[in-house]
This record gives sequence, structure tokens and C-alpha cells, in this order.
Amino acid sequence: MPVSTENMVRVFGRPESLNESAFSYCPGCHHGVVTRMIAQAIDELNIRERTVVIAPVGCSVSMYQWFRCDGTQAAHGRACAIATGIKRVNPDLIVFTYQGDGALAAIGTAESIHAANRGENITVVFINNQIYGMTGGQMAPTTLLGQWATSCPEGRDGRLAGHPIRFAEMVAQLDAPVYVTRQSLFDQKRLIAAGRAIKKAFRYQVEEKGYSLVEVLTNCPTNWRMGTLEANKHLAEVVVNTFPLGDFVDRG
Amino acid sequence: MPVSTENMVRVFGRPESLNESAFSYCPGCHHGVVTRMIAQAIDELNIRERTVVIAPVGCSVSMYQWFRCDGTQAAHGRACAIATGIKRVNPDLIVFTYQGDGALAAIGTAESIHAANRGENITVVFINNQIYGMTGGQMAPTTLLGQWATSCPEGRDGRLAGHPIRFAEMVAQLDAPVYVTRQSLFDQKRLIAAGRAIKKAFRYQVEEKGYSLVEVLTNCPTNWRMGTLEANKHLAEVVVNTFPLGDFVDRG
Amino acid sequence: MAKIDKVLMSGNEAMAEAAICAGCRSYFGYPITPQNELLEYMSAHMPNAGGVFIQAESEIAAINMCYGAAAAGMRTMTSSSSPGISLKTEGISYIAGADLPCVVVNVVRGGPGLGNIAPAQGDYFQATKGGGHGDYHMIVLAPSTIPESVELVMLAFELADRYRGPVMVLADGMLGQMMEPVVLPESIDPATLPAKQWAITGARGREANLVTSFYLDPVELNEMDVRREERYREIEKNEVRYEEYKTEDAEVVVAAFGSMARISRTAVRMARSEGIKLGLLRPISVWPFPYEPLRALSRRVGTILTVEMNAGQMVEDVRLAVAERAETPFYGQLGGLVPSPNDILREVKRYAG
Amino acid sequence: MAKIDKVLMSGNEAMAEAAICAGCRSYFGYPITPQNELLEYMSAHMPNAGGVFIQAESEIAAINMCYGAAAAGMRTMTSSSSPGISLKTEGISYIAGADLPCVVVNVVRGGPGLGNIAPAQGDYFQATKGGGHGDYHMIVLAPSTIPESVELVMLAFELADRYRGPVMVLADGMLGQMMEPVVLPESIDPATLPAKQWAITGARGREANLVTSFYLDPVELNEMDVRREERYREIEKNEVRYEEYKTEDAEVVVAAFGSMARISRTAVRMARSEGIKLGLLRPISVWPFPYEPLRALSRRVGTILTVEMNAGQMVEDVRLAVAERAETPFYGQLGGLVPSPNDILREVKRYAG
Amino acid sequence: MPKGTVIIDDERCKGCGLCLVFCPEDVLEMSEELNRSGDRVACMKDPESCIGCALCAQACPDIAIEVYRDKKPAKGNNGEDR
Amino acid sequence: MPKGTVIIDDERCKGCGLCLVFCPEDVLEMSEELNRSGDRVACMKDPESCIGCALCAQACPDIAIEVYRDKKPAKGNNGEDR
Amino acid sequence: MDSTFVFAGFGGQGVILAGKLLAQAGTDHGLHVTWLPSYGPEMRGGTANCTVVLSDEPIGSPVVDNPGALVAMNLPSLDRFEKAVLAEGAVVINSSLISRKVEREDIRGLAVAMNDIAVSLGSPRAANMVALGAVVKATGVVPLDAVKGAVKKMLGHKAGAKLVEINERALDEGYNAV
Amino acid sequence: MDSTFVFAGFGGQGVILAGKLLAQAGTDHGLHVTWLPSYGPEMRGGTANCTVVLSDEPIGSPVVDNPGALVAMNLPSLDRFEKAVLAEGAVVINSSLISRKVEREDIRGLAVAMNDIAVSLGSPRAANMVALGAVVKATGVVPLDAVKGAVKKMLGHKAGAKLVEINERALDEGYNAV
Ligand SMILES: Cc1ncc(C[n+]2csc(CCOP(=O)(O)OP(=O)(O)O)c2C)c(N)n1
Ligand SMILES: Cc1ncc(C[n+]2csc(CCOP(=O)(O)OP(=O)(O)O)c2C)c(N)n1
Ligand code: SF4
Ligand code: SF4
Ligand code: SF4
Ligand code: SF4
Repeated sequence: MPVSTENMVRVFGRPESLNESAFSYCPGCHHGVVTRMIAQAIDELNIRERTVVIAPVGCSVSMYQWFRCDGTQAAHGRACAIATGIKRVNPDLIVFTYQGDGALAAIGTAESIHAANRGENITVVFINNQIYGMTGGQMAPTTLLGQWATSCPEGRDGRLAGHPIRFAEMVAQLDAPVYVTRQSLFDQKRLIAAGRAIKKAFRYQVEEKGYSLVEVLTNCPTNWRMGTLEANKHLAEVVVNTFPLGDFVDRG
Repeated sequence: MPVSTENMVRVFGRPESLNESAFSYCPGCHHGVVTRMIAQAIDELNIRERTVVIAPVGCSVSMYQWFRCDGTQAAHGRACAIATGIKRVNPDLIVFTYQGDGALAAIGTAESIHAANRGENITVVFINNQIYGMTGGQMAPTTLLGQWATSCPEGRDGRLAGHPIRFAEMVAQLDAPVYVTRQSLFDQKRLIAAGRAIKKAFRYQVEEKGYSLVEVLTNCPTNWRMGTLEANKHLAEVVVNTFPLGDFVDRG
Repeated sequence: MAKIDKVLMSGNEAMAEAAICAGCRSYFGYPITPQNELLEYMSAHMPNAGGVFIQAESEIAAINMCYGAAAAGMRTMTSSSSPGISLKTEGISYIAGADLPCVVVNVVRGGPGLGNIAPAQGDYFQATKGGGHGDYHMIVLAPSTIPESVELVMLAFELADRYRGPVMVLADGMLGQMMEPVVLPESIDPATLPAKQWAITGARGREANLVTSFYLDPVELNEMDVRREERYREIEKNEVRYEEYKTEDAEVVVAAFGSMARISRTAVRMARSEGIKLGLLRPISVWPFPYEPLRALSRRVGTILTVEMNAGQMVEDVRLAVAERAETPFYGQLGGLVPSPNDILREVKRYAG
Repeated sequence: MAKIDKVLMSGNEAMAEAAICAGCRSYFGYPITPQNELLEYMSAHMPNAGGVFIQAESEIAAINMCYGAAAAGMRTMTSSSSPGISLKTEGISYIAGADLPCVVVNVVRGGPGLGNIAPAQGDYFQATKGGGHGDYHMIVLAPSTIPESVELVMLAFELADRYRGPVMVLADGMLGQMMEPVVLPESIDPATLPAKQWAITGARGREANLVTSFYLDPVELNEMDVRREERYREIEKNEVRYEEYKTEDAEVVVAAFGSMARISRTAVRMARSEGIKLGLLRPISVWPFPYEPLRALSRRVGTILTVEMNAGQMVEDVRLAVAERAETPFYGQLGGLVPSPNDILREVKRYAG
Repeated sequence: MPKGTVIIDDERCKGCGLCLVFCPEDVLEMSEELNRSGDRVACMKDPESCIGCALCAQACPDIAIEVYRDKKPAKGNNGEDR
Repeated sequence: MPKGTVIIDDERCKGCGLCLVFCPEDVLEMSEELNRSGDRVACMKDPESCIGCALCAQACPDIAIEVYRDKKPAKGNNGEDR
Repeated sequence: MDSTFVFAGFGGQGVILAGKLLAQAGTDHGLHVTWLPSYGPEMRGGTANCTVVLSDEPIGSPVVDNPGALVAMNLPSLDRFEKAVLAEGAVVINSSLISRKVEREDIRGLAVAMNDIAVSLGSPRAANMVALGAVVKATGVVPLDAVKGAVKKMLGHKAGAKLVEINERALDEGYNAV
Repeated sequence: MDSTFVFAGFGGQGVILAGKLLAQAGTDHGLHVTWLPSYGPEMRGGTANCTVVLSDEPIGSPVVDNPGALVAMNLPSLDRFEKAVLAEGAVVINSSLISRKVEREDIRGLAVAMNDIAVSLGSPRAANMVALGAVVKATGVVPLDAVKGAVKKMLGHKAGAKLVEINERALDEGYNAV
């Protein structure tokens, strides 16, 4: 390390809300970035001691073990129902779920939509990587048309296998949500915006405003079978065409 | 009967597609009207011998027994999945589901949305009576704010029990559906329009155009604890404010 | 007989009120006949008790809300009837796997499939042998009267907390919808219940609490599972409950649980009045099952007739206990039919004397 | 040994291919480890066979799609692993209640709850005693090798059609993911299968066909249920399958199914080479269970040791058969741990000689 | 002679009264008679005014009404899509 | 002296290369060294140019990068919402 | 000893409520009580019935093969249940709607013109109360006052004094009609 | 007689594939075969291993307490499995990454510089093929040609002739290295 840090201040380091565990994600996987952003939001809002992590089944299944927060692990798709149970019996807690597209938008469709419709005062972080990561690359409800996956080896055919679901737009149709947004991480601007969006979603919860959904377009270098840089480009140039970025609801 | 019909032609009678069974609905219930409209559409399109009725659990649970068509009865909420199974293995059949708000928009949310998203070439008739009829008047996902039901005895409170879900609008967000509409039956104009909408939805299926959803705003005199006329008025003056009528998608 | 303090209530309402008395302050359910009155009672009374009531979007959501509330340390309950309970089996397995206390009421109806809404006992196997996946057990309590339903709902919360697992109250459509006078128990203030050190309450000044059923490493999962099995052995030792009625001199004994047992009790009286030495063994806990008392009985009676509103389920547990030492015939009706005292008596006479 | 025609395949792939060979032309599933390769194989090969493949939005949707396809008269299949099977229990009960043929593969993993993805047999009770509600049974076939998986998947379709009900192939993570050479069976052309007169095909020139499990009137439902029970008795008479290995002179017999049985087979060889008279009884159909052969064995051996990858489930059926005529100890490991031949042998030695 | 007429099946009619509201010519009323299920049933109070438009029948949830019209072709309105 | 610098934790770095892309000053490169898990790790090739903007660290999925900046207060960019 | 009752009639005739009131009266009178509705699809009209058991000892079966008393508010109910009534039992028949008498000779048939009496009281829906008054008199298992207390308790807060009074008069009329 | 193998190494070193190729070779050679992967979360790297059994009679357990041959491609694998190897068994050690020898005296330790050989062939990822060649030689259970046939069958259509050729050379080098 050629430069001394003696006369310098640390401006970026490991968030307090995380313990020392290494993330179990693949190299270059955006899951890690979002996980870090959440920890940072928790730090900045000073809510670690009130926060509850609800990990899904998926690549982030172990996430509840990495935070210095109480946590649990939800049955596939049911995180929003579990969050509802926790939040309702103890409204002082800051409760968030973290879910992949399989959990949130396939098996958990009903739980995801109805928690939003009740306006549960929770934060839902939705990792849209257009694939089932943990189980090895099957089609997700968000898989792009024509995209290869292990369970659509000829590419997703909309007529047989359905179309990529824009979940944020669907949730935005409901009356209760206070904040519904789609973010991405593929360049500096988007990276910073995503961090802010996550923090805002948590802040709204602290302020008892109600339900937030932060959908983040992310990569899965492993199952997309792409390098991380190529994956970034794919996100910026292809994925956003199906999934437009932006805030769909902000009733803060 | 004071007038002889000797020199007259019958312009309206029992549809051919129905057998002689009496409907088990309560007096004045719109379920009967919609059931009749479906039978008439089947008659007019001459598809009785190809049509499959998928009855839900709900007040219309016995519906499959009233048609001179093959039919089955779905687990609560799963009619669209069953319809998918039947239609995919035998695309010559004309398959429709008939579901209440409980079946379609609560327990069956995932099945309803994903069949729509796959654009299954089926017809979904959605009876939105804002209440659980068969089980005796509990709150439905479509129950209006403030409305009394046996499981929200103080009236539905949006903050605790969620807001009335506009399912047609949500489904209209998807790419695949070819026809999504909301109809009602409270006056002559609406009555005739609803019959046409149902026929169109079946016609699109015959023409292999794809998925249709016909949501019909209906009454439940029994559980609303209203007379049929009062119920009609309630639909016309109150319910439509939450559930606007009209076509949301028509890609025919 | 005390004239005071008895309230005429349906079983569904009584079980709901008993839960509130037990300090349950969160209920999550979904309508289904014949248990609707339980949910409806909760919707009216839980808010007044300062508790949480949610009519969930489905049975699956409801059981997972229970998972959440239980993880947060609250006494919690859900209820349903047969098809709805099937939908909860994954959630129940998770609750068992995460060692969470939770009470589940099943007001059983005729099956399989949609079946009908008449009373039945066709879910005995599902309840006692694990409807969900993996090695887990639930304590399953089968009340026979409405006062006993109240008692057993109270007990269910107690046992759920003590052994940290799901406890089922196995009723049926008859018990849910009939009415009987009950004396309501004294209410437990949830604030006076012992704190749950393991619960999710915010990691304030302590290590993080993690609630999970996920153990990637088989060695670790095996260890958790074995520890749970040890708890099950303890339950089997401590929590077997049953009742014997006129078995002392019996030559034939009816084994029956729940509604079927109370109907059988009338058959016993009728038989006795005809001079037939009939007795009744009634399991109250169907898991853990009273194998020992049945084993003992099987050494002195010739026939143990199991009567159920199903095709023969508990009879397997009876046969496990009896081990061919006595005859173990079965009599049952299915599909929501309820054997009457006369039906049972007729059957008994085939084996008596 | 024939050098030709053997293909090295994983169990998951082999079961998928076997289904296609059996004339199955519709598959509905949802990803879950350790059965993913089955679904993936179907996604690649079902379209080529002119069949329907759908990755459903959930296990619940998948089993209900099967309900639809089966109602329409097609051979149909779904597969999953433990938590996913729990979610299917309501649908399986409906399929049983509506008398529909359907094949369900369970590639069991460690539980309860999320557990892990290692092989286990913790779903024996769920499979054999009815995971869903109401009185129904499934024929449950438990293969021990991959060639046998192929055979039993073929048989499962046969039996599902013959007896009109769900049939489960109960595998485990080991059988799903290991590879073994198999000879693929001859393909059945679905067009040559006997037509299903009851199926939903359009009411053309005949009365309407209705497929249902709904009978509001208990008398009617009872009648349907009793008729189904009679079919179950017939199945119990005709479809018991099992294998005995070196039991003729055995003093101790291991009872084990599935993967555990093939591992036990090696333990038998090892024991024999040490002069211990060990045999193996392997149920192939775990429902209907081979009570009779075990009953016969129990009259001549001192100990029947049940070995399972769970906390002891099949052992209850063994004990029902044995009725205390022989010792019936149990040995098992949980949580995805797999007992090895040495582990079994060590346990056997506690009872041998 | 009226342009149209209706035949109401007393045993199908549940007495809900919807047909009365939908009839543009005020032809119908509830009779004092009870049917076998104990319901008051609909009947014609002013048969002469019936134009055979079938709106009553379309509104009837129990398909209790048959509608007839005189033979000279009029614009039908049988819910058909024209 | 550069305005900022980074410390990369070799054992956390999985060698994905995202930090390189996000660095506006082209400070970083992949080293030839392997860490204990066998991954090539990121390192500074041009430390002098580092402005301590922390974009690399924000992009790093494994929180392998600590960022330091010289003491005179500059506009921070720690993902904070300002 | 168990006193056992079946109340049967069309849905809407109020047999369920009549049975509940008897059960409430029994409860208030310090008896053991079970009240059991019969099962059918809700919201569908049709016939309805319920079974009430009153006893001075704990009650076994709430299901009764042979009721000691039958209230038959319409003909199908009489046809269905007459055979089952215990020997020496009482059958209260709604003679407003049922023209026949009991066929058996070992039971007591008591004709009460329930609807007519109710109409004469200006409250056609109170026929069930007339029936209840009659069967209470016929069996003597609880005093009529206990039933009146039950009416107050169960209907008082919802329906108000007016309805309670009408019901009480109907009970009296029924009581005096046998 | 069963011939039993464990292939173990880092995820990414190709032990799973090496085991599969041996299984395929055994299949083609007319033997009974089982191939069993070890379990772990997918997509996560870490260590991996698989067990192969070849036999001239039907195979019971695919789980092997004591393998006759071990291929250890990294040190943790050697540490973990050495104890288990059958007496007289063979351990093929990747001496490119493992500096120690076998500790037991009743087994044969065979050092092969798998990575170095692979690199020298211009194909660093073929270390697993070197290992496979070596263990085939050490055990003699199938001829090397059967393995080459398996390579063609399993990789030929996907990877093309070039890769097949490189792999064959790596097999040869491994074969000749012991
Ligand atoms: C009931 C049930 N069904 C299926 C699974 C298997 N499963 C685990 S994670 C997963 C989906 C993973 O995809 P996603 O939710 O998009 O998250 P990612 O891994 O991509 O982060 C599935 C299907 C399960 N554990 N439980
Ligand atoms: C799994 C399951 N849950 C619940 C029920 C009970 N149930 C039957 S119908 C119904 C809802 C009825 O409401 P809706 O779908 O709106 O139809 P309606 O009766 O109003 O026509 C419910 C909850 C069931 N049969 N199965
Ligand atoms: S599999 Fe994909 S989503 Fe999962 S950790 Fe790896 S890169 Fe990330
Ligand atoms: S309960 Fe309501 S929806 Fe059901 S049939 Fe009666 S009126 Fe119609
Ligand atoms: S046909 Fe038209 S005019 Fe005649 S009664 Fe009916 S609604 Fe009235
Ligand atoms: S982004 Fe992080 S993990 Fe990736 S190369 Fe840079 S320091 Fe390493």
C-alpha cells in the first residue's frame, strides 16, 4: 500500500450494522452492493437496534446472519407475510424484507401484493436479476423475452412462458404504497441514486409513512454466464428497455 | 297468462347450454345474470360441445353442474391454474373460469396474475361483489372502505385491512392480455354492455387471440343486507366510484 | 350446578375467546366454513383486547404472519378447516423447524378435496403424523366438549411456549358450530408472561437473535433435529392426556376422540343400561398418543373398537399399542356423516358377550 | 453384461425421461434443489416430444395445472422437493378426491422448514399417511436405484390410470443427483393408451362429464369416499411390492427403503463376510406397505432393525406388522446426513449373535 | 294486440323484483300469490303495454322469464352482438 | 500527496473488477497476485490520482475497499442523502 | 335425564333461533345444554333444523337418534322426523301449514296454528316463538319465564323492547295453545 | 468387486467432471457404475468432491466409507480424506499445490504435478484430466481408451475437437506420470 493514511480520514468503510462475515455471493454480484447499501442506510438512520432482517430463500438466504440486527429467514415467497406479522405485533421495530424475483414476483405474488395493498409500514427490497440465482439459473418471472435460462433453453418465449413482469408498476396501481421505485447499479449516477432510494424507503418507515418497494435491477454474472463488465453493459443497454427506471409512487 | 303467444316468436328463453337445474343463488343475486349471459354467449358462438366450465369455491361452486358442458370445480383460488392445465393439453377446448373476488383476488392472486401474464388463451369471468358470499359475508379484497362485513364489523379500515383492489387495472399492466374490462349490471345499458363484453371475451378465445378478463361489479343482497333495488342503487352510485367501468385493454 | 357465569357459546366463539384469555394478542386467519365464527369473533374482539387481527389474503399468508408474530415473541394463533390446513403445512413445518410457539385450530370438515362442510375427523393422520415435510411433531389436543375446547386452547398456548413448537387443537365442524354453556377462564395478561429471550425484539445491548430453520450443513441440521427429537421424547413422557370412562370392568372398550368420543359416551350409557359391559377410552392428546393406557387395557379386554368419523386413522395408533393382544375392529363413517349413539351401539353388539 | 444401450444419467434426468417414455405429455413444475434437473430436462425435452412444459409460478399452481391436465385426460406429472410438496398437499387431496391420475415425484431433502438440500427420508409419513386433508391414500413407490426409478416412474403412470388417483415416486436428494447407467424403456405412444371416458374433452354427442371432489350432501360424499376406500383395499391386495435379500437364513433383518436400502444392501454383504446372518427387507411400495412379508419374517427372526434417513417413520409400519413378535429397534440420521454401510453394520452388531 | 308478452315460470321466480325495475314500460308487478317455495312471484299487471324488448328477462337472475314478440320483424335485443 | 487513497482487503476481494470500472480516475487495476481463495485481487496502479471519491468502494459487492481522504473537508460522497 | 328436542322447518321460519333460545333458557336455568345446528350450505334457504339437549347431568351426545320432542313447522319436517320421535314423545305441529296429524299412536301430537297466531299478534315472523312456547308447555323442562329471560338476553340489546314484548306475547300464546 | 474412488478439490478444479468421465468410461466398458456428488449450496465455489463406484456386479451403496482410490487436488481434500482410504489404496496427490506426502504407510501416495503439467500443455484448466489419467493408471479399472471415449462422448459435441484433443493429451500425460 504505497500511500499512508496517517493524515487522512476514513470516508468509506464497513458499515457498523454488518458483522465480519463475508458475503456468500458470487464475485461481482450486485446482491452484495445492495446488501451493503441497506446496512449503510441502517447506520445512517441509527436504527440497527430496532431493525429486523427478513432474508428470503435465494442467493441471499444467509443474509440475516450478516447483520448485527435481529433477523429471520422466510419460506420461499412469504417474506412479506412474515414482515406483516412482526411489524404488527411490534410496530417499534423497523422491518425489511429482501427478496429475489422468484420469491417476490412468482411464488410470493399474493403475499407481496397484499402486504403492499394493506400499506404495511415495512420496506421491501426487491432484487430483480431476471433469473433464479440460487437454484442454478432457471427462468424468473422477470426473465427477458428471448433470454436463455436453464428452464427455457431456447430463450423465453412469451406465448408459452409469459412476459417479464413489471412488478413495481403493478404495485403502483394500489392505493396504499407511499414509495415505489425502480433503481439500478450499472453506473455511478445510478449507484448513488439507488443508495439514496434505499435510505429513503427506510426513512419513510421510521417516519411511519407506510409501505415502500425498492426494486433494483441487478446482475447475476454466474447464471447469465457473463463477465461482470459485460453484465453491467447488458443492464444498461438491454434490461432497462424492459424495466424502465424511476419513481412510480412517492407519497412521502 | 292473458296474452296468447300463438302468433308470436320466442325472442328470449333458456339458453341451450344450460340444463334444467335451478340456480342455487339467493333471490336477486347477479351471479344468476352473469351465469345466464355466459350460457348465452356459448349458445351464440355455438361452442357448447367444446366448452369447459371451471367453477370456483364460492356461491357459484355448483355452476359446473348447470351447464350442458364438461366441467370441473377448482380449489379455492386455483381456477386459472386448472384452466391453464386443461387448455394447454387440449387447445381445441374453450375454457373459462368463473371466480369471486375471494378466489380471484385474494387466495388466487398469484394464479390469476400469472395466467394473465402468460396470456393463456382462456376467458376469466370475475364476479366482484365486494364480499365473501358463500362463507357468510366476510371482507373481500374488493370490499369498499368503510363497508361493513362480518370480519370487519366496524367497517373496512384501509390502514389495517387494506384497500379495495382494482384487479382489472393491475392485470392491464401486463403485456399479454388481449381484453380486460370492467362491467356492471345495474341498468339497462350496463346490462347489455356486460352481455356483449362476455361474448367478446369468448369470441377472442375462439379466435385464438388470447387471455381475457371480464370483471363484473355485482351485488350480494344477502350479505350486504340490502334489498335488490337498494343494492342496484348502491352499485350505481357508490361502488362505481371505487371501481370505474370500462375497457382497460382491448387488443382484439 | 352453578347458575352463574355460564355463557352459551358456539365452539368457534369459545375457542376464540379462550385464546384471548390465554394472552394471545395476534390472530391471523382466512374464512372457511365451518370455522368462520372463530375468525369473525376475533375480528370483533381482538382489537378491543389491544391485539392484532388480520384477515389474511390466504391461509398461507396467515400461517406465515403467525411465524412472524411468534418470532417477535407474541402468543399467536391461526385457525382454518381441512383444505386450509393443508395449505398451512409448509408454514407449520417452518414453525416447527424454527422452534416457534404457535397455536393452530383445525375445525375439520368432510374431505378429501373440497368435500363438504359437515363434521369429520379425516385429518387425524395429517395432524399427528406430520402433514408437512421433515421430521417434526405437533402436540395435538382433541377436545370433546366446548368447555374442554376452552381448556385445551388455554393449554395449547402454555405447551406451545413451554416446548417451543406448533400446537394444534383438532376440533371438527360439530364442535365448532354447536353451542354449550361454558365458564370463561380468567384472563392472562400477556405482560405477565415470561419474556422470550430468543425472540426478535431488536438487538439492543445484546447479540442479534436469529430465528431460522435453515442449516446448510447436514451435521448442524442433524444436531438441531436431534435436539428437537429429545424434546419430543420429553413431551411423550409428560404430556399424554386421556380419559377412561367405565373401563374398570369393561369387556369391550370403544376408543374415540373429539366429538366422536362424546357421542360414544352416550352409547356406553345405553349399552350399560342393556347390561353390556362397555367402556370408553378417550385420547385427549392424540399426539403424544396414550399408547400405555391402551397397552394396559389390551391386556384385560377382548375387544377395543375404534370409532372415528373417517376411514380409520387413529385405529393405527390403537393397533400399535394393542399389538394383537386384543381384537381391534374399526367402525367409521365418512364424508361428513356422524355416527349416532345407536350406530355405535349396534356395532358394539357385534363384539359384546 | 450388455455394453450397449446403457446411458449414464442422473436420477432426476432419468425420471424425467421415463415419464416421457410413459406417454406423459404434460409436466408442470417449479424449481427447487435437489430436483432442478428434472424440471430442466423437461423444459428441454417435453416440447420435442410434442408435450406441454410449464414452469409454474409456484408449486401450488403446478399441482393445479396437473389437476387440469389430468381432468382433460392426459398423463401428467409434477415434481418437487419437501417444502414444495407440502405446498401441494391441498392439490393432491383434490386430485385424490376427484379421482384423477397424476404422478408426483418428491426428491426429499433435509427438513423440517427450509432445512437444507441434502438427501433425507423425512417425508415418509407425509407421503404414506396423507399429507393433505381427508381420507385419501396415494400409491407411493420408493426406488432404490436409478434403473428402478425409471421402472417405477413408468409403473406410476400405469397405476395412476388404473386406479385413478395420485401416485407418488418417493426419491431423495441422493437418488435425484447421483448418476448410474440405465437402459431406457420403450416409449409408449400416448395415442395408444385407452381413452378415458370420464375425461373433460367437450360434451360432444354425450352427457357432460363432470370432474369434482365436491359433494355437499354427506350421504353422497360418504358414498364416494367408501367407493374409493374399496379401491384402496384392492390396491392393498394387488400392488404390494417389496424385495427380500438374504432373508432365508437371517437372524437379523434390516428394513429400509429407497437409497437407504441400497446402502443397507452393502452392509448386508459386509456383515455376511463377517459371518453375521443379516438380511434385508426393502419395501418398494411404501403404500401399500408390505405388512404381510414383515409379519411372516417377524415369526422367524429375532430382530428387525429399521434404518431410515429420518427420526423413525417407516418403523411405525414395521411395528404394526411385527406386533411385538420380534424386537424392532430403529437407527437413523437426520438433517441430510446419510448413514454409511459401516454405520449400519455397527448398529446391526448391537443385535446380532 | 300487444307487441310482445312474457311467460314467467312461477317455480323459477324467486321474487327478487329486478324485472320490474328493468321493464321500460312498467308492465310487471309482484303478485300476491306465493309459489311452492313461499316466494311472491312476478306477473304482468299491464300486458297490453309489453313491447317484447326482453330487458326483464335479461335482468332476471333465475331465467324465469320467456319473452315473445309478434312476428313482424322488429329490432331484436337478445343481448346479441350486432 | 494524493487527495485520497484506498485500502483493499485481499481476502474479501473476489476479483470481479467492478471497482475498476467505477473509478473515475482510472486508479485501480487487477494485480497478478492471487489471494487465499485463488482470486486475482484489485490494487492501485496509480495511487497519486486517487481523489478519495469512494465510488470504487460503493461499487464493490464485497465491501473489500476502505477509502481515506485528506483531512481538509471536501464534499463527501458516502452515499449519504444530502 | 336428557330432554331432547328437534326444531325443524323451512329456512327463514326461525327454527334455529327457537332452538337457541331454549338452549339459553336451559343454560340460565342451570342445566347442561347442547345446541346443534344441522349442516347445509349457508345462504341457501331450504330446510333447516337443530337439536337441543337439556339435562341435569353432563351431556354425551349432542346428536340425538330419537328426540323426546319435535317441533315441526312445515310438512317435510314432520314427514322426516316423526318416525324418530321417542315413544311417549311430543310433536308440536304447525297446523297453519300442515294439515295432517301425527300418524303414530304412541306419541302426542299437538296442533298449534303457529302462523295464524303470529299474524293475529301482528307479527307474522313470530311463529317460531309460538312454537317455542308450545313445546315448553308440552315438555315442562324449563319454566316459561326462563325462556322469556333468554329472549331478553339474546334479542334485547339488538332488537329493543318492542320486539321483546311481541315475542313474549307470542310465547304466551303458544304456551296457552296446548 | 467394487472399485471405489473419491475425487476432491476446490470448486472450479473440475473434480466433478473428472468423476463423471470415469463413470461414463465405466458405463461404456460395461461395468456397473455409480457417481455421487457431494452436497453443498450451488453457485458458491468452496470445496467439492464426488464418489465413483465401478463394479462387475450390481452396486449397493454409492456412499463409500473407505475409497480404494483418492484423487486429492488440493491440501484440504488430502487432509480430509487420507484417513479414509482403504489399506493398499492409492492416493493421487496434486503436487503442484500440495507439498506434503501421504502420512499413512499402508497406502500408495502418487504425486503428480497436475497444474504444472496442464500449464505445460497450454491448458491450465486440464489439471483434472491429468489427475484422471493418473488414477486410471494407478487402479487399472478401465483402459485409458475407455476414458478417452468418454471424453469424446461427453465433451465432443459441446467443446469441439480441439478441446477433446487437449484433454486426451492431458490424460496421457497423467497416465504416464505415475
Ligand atoms: C417452497 C419452495 N419452493 C422452491 C424453493 C427453491 N428455491 C430456492 S431459492 C429459489 C428462487 C431463487 O430465485 P430468486 O428468488 O430470484 O433469488 P436469487 O437466488 O436470484 O437471489 C427457489 C425456487 C424453496 N426453497 N421453497
Ligand atoms: C383453501 C380454502 N380456503 C377457504 C375456503 C372457504 N371459502 C369458500 S368460498 C370462499 C370465498 C367466497 O367468496 P368469493 O370468492 O368472493 O365468492 P362468492 O361466494 O362471493 O361468490 C371461501 C373463503 C375454501 N373452500 N378453501
Ligand atoms: S448466483 Fe447470481 S445472483 Fe446468486 S450470488 Fe451468484 S451471481 Fe449473485
Ligand atoms: S350470498 Fe350473495 S353472492 Fe352468494 S348467492 Fe347469495 S346474494 Fe349471491
Ligand atoms: S319484455 Fe320488455 S316490455 Fe315486456 S315485460 Fe319484459 S321488460 Fe317489460
Ligand atoms: S469491486 Fe471489490 S471484489 Fe471486485 S475487484 Fe474491486 S475490490 Fe475486488
